[in-house]
Amino acid sequence: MIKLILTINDVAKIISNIAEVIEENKQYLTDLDAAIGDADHGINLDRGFKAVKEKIPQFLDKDIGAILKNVGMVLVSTVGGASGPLYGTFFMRMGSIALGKKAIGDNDIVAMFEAGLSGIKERGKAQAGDKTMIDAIEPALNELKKSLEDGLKFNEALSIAVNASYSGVEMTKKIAARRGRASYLGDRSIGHQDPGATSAYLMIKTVANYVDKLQQ
Amino acid sequence: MIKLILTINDVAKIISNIAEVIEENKQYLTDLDAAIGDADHGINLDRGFKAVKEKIPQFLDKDIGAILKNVGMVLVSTVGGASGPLYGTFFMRMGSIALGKKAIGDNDIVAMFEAGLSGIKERGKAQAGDKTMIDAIEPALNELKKSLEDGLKFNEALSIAVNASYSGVEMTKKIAARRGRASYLGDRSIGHQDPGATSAYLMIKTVANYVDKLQQ
Amino acid sequence: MKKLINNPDEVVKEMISGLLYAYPSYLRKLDNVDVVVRKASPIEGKVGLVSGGGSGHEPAHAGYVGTGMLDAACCGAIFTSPTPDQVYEAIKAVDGGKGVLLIIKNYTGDVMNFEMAKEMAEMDGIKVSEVIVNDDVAVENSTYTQGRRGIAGTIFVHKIAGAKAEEGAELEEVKEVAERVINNLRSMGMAFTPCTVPAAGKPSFTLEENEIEIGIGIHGEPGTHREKIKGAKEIVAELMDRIVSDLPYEKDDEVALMINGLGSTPLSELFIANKEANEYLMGKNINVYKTYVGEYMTSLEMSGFSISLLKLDDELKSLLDASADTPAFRQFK
Amino acid sequence: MKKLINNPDEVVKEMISGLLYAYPSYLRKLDNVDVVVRKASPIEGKVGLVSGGGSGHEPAHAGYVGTGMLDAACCGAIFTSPTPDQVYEAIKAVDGGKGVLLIIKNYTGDVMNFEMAKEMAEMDGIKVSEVIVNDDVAVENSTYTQGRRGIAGTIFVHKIAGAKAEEGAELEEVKEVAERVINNLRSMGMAFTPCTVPAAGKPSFTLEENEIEIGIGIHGEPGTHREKIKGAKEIVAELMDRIVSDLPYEKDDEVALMINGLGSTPLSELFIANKEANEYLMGKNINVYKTYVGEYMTSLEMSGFSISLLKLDDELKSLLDASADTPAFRQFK
Ligand SMILES: Nc1ncnc2c1ncn2[C@@H]1O[C@H](COP(=O)(O)OP(=O)(O)O)[C@@H](O)[C@H]1O
Ligand SMILES: Nc1ncnc2c1ncn2[C@@H]1O[C@H](COP(=O)(O)OP(=O)(O)O)[C@@H](O)[C@H]1O
Ligand SMILES: [Mg+2]
Ligand SMILES: [Mg+2]
Ligand SMILES: [Mg+2]
Ligand SMILES: [Mg+2]
Repeated sequence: MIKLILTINDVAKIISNIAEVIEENKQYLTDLDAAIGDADHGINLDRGFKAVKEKIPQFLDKDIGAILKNVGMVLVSTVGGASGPLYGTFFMRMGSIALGKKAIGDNDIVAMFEAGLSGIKERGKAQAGDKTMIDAIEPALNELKKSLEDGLKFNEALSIAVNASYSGVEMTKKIAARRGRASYLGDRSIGHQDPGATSAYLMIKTVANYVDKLQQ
Repeated sequence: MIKLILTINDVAKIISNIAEVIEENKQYLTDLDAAIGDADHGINLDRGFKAVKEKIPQFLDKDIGAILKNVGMVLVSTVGGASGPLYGTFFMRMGSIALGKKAIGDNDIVAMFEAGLSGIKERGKAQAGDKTMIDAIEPALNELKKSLEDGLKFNEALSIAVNASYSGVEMTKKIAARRGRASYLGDRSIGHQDPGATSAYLMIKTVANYVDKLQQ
Repeated sequence: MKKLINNPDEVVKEMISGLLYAYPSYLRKLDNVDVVVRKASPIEGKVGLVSGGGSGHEPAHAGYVGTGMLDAACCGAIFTSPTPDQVYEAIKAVDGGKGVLLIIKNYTGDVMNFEMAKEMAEMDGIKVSEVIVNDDVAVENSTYTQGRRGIAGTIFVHKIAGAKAEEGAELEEVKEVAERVINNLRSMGMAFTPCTVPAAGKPSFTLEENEIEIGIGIHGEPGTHREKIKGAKEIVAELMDRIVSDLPYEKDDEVALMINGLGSTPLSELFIANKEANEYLMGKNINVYKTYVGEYMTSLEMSGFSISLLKLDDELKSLLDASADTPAFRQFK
Repeated sequence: MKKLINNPDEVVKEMISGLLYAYPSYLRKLDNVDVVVRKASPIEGKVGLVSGGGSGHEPAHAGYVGTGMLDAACCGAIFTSPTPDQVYEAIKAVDGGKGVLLIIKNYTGDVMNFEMAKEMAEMDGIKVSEVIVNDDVAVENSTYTQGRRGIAGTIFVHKIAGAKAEEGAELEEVKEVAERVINNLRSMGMAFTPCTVPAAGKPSFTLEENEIEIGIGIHGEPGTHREKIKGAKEIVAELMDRIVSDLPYEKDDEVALMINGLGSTPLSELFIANKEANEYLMGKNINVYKTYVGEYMTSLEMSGFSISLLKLDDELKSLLDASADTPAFRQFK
């Protein structure tokens, strides 16, 4: 079985794909945020990923770790709100795992994913079930690890992870928010889908789509 | 031919009829004012005539002149806006002609009407054709005098005056305002009926209705 | 109609009551009339300044009663001139022996009611003068019409005449400086959305979602014309073109600028308009000496704004800079 | 969407530019970041006060930068917390050697971004403390949640901590008094109509013509529940019941009261609410020491208001009374 290898170019391409997906979903994410937040999640992320896209060419001579760290820093300094420091931390932590690397493989990716998630948890002090982006990330990571242990190909494992992430997003509709702006609504937040979980799902799906093309 | 005689009681009744008519037309007059003014003419007059109605019983031991002067003063001190001083002056001037009288006849009424109108013209410096209450009052007065000279009964003459007043109101739709708030609109005021002319017409008609019942 | 009120007919009374709760050290109310005066009125040896008009323009005018501005504000019903007896009581309450100046906005109703009061007070032997503010260039000024309206520029008259009176000037001097302000003052406004008089219960006009009204007054009266909505820069330029050419304001003139919110335009947007106004004036080499941005004379919850420009000379500058301490206008040298 | 803007993406930049045109003697802007600081920053020997948050709440917070209040305000995108580098630059610009206090409203985003900046500044050796304002009683305070939000009561923190810092107090002392304010501060708001974020282009929620939203935040976030519209007296009583019982405020307490307009509620209506609030407190024998009525922390053009109550002790009273001179808050002893 061919192991997955992502080069600097792959990483750059994935990031710019994410930027496009965020742009396409800007209004959708903002509408979700309007229902239980302050109607800016799509606007925030789009502002951030536009800045990232602009800066990406400057990072291409660096290693993958440095690229991701820079992406995180750009997000932190352009997104603001809750999602800025959280996604920023996510990318910076992923970067710290990949520091010095010009290519990354299955194990690296899992480790990076893991480090990113714990960064989010530390920064935001939220847990799965609090109706946040964690509800889309943690199940995806768990399924990814399990499927790889079961011997699945990375793209197959990732596709299962995407499904888990999607279920996580769906699950956020059923629960009340306990962190972030939506928590002020208490039980009134039930019935609404979390915007941050949705954006996290979209990003994971974008990675999966790219990997899928690479591995098929 | 029986000449018309109005007693203190008649005058009081007419004033309270006018108050009722204004109340009924409060919204209508305000709507007319909304189109070319500031949406308060009906509200203003209704506030004034409500106050008048409340105070009328206190004046009943006085003569007709004193009653009308008091009505004018109440209007001046409760209506505000442009119509307050104008209608207030109208009633006060009518009162000054009827001072000391316990009953008034045809000639008194014409003289009072005349004095009231010149009061309005002095106070507001407007002329017929400026799209104001004058356009409903002056034609009515002219027709009243003419019809009485022609030997008509007072109620008949007054009914002709009411028609002239109505035509005056209709005419205000065709001209641009040159006095009052509507004048700021310039030609944009054309096509709209003047609220003050309308209220003046309503008052004249109320007098005519009362006189008609009395004389028939 | 969604309003934070109890009863449309009690709006003015209850508003004054809330105003007095907020500013007990600045203001008191006269008995039986809706007139708000300086706590210490009458002030011996100072010309008294009386203004007012319909309510619904808050903080105008009661918010400007205080040191260095007005001595009394007469509060009419919403958008309706106060009555002569209100103004008469105000004159009597603030006359400190040096006479009283009436600052009247040029509306038929205001002029008639204030002038009736002036006649009444003069019969009592009080010296009363008046000035009529007519800064709104949206309205044509011709002898056949009512003349231009008075709008937000009036605050400059309050400020500068108020400073002059505070210095102890005579009635004629205060009147002269007020007239100088009026002669050098021009304004114009526009609206995005109408306002609703509480007692009327519905908006005084309607605008389409992409329409704006240019040359709006402060009473929900329609303006001069309607246009498709456009950007802040274009809107400011349209108003400024009219204002600047009217006086005209010229190269190297020094001016005070006011960007006045009509009610529900956010302060952030007024600042954007201020940026455009400053840059417009720079382009004409007209120097902005001082800028005021905020809600100075509103039209209930109307969305929109007006621009006022006052050409300054040395005396006007120093009077404009003088300290003032009122509920709504505070400035310290 | 009808707004007095040029471009939804340039609102914050252009607003700051208009702010600087209006207040050149009070404010300057830091290079490359949307941070407004006192003209004379850093002030030697004075603790620096930094606040900020999303824009759209004008005059908060840049309007409170000046003598006796803030040293810097970080302006985020509309309704979006500023980023750590903005706050970091602000801290560096206002540190006069005595350290810097961050006044943060309790929102996940604000807290995370300000704390990241704090860590960055501390690595530079700057002493930084923070207080988190959480006055909104509409939101339940439990360890399982985010805790209460910070809303308009924050202005009292700016005012009182600002006065303490102006006196030359140490960072710990300024922080202590700020925390005392926060501990004695409760607020709650309601809305009649929503607001529209320029970049979103449509209202963040909708309300029926006869519906009001109770417990609204300042970002167009929905409140705790909806009700049929009712009179000012009933609305004030509903908010007050929640506020007063929360601390609780008790008989013979002395309080400062703020009636804060959220954007398009006319000042006249805020005064009516103020009348009701004063009379409510009288009924409970709670003494109003000082009242503030106006637009202190808005939510774009939202229609509605909030009430804030601060229980005072002798020191808080004297700090509240101290002079302040900022674009949006001026008060002189
Ligand atoms: N403490 C937290 N931990 C993890 N995610 C969070 C936390 N708080 C908020 N979020 C996520 O952030 C999203 C909102 O982001 P955004 O709208 O950009 O920021 P803001 O709430 O400041 O406007 C939420 O939908 C949620 O998924
Ligand atoms: N100078 C004037 N002379 C005569 N009538 C006038 C004059 N100015 C205004 N009016 C009348 O007053 C009416 C408006 O009254 P009203 O709405 O109560 O006062 P305001 O215009 O102050 O709101 C106009 O429709 C017009 O008929
Ligand atoms: Mg959000
Ligand atoms: Mg009218
Ligand atoms: Mg009127
Ligand atoms: Mg936000």
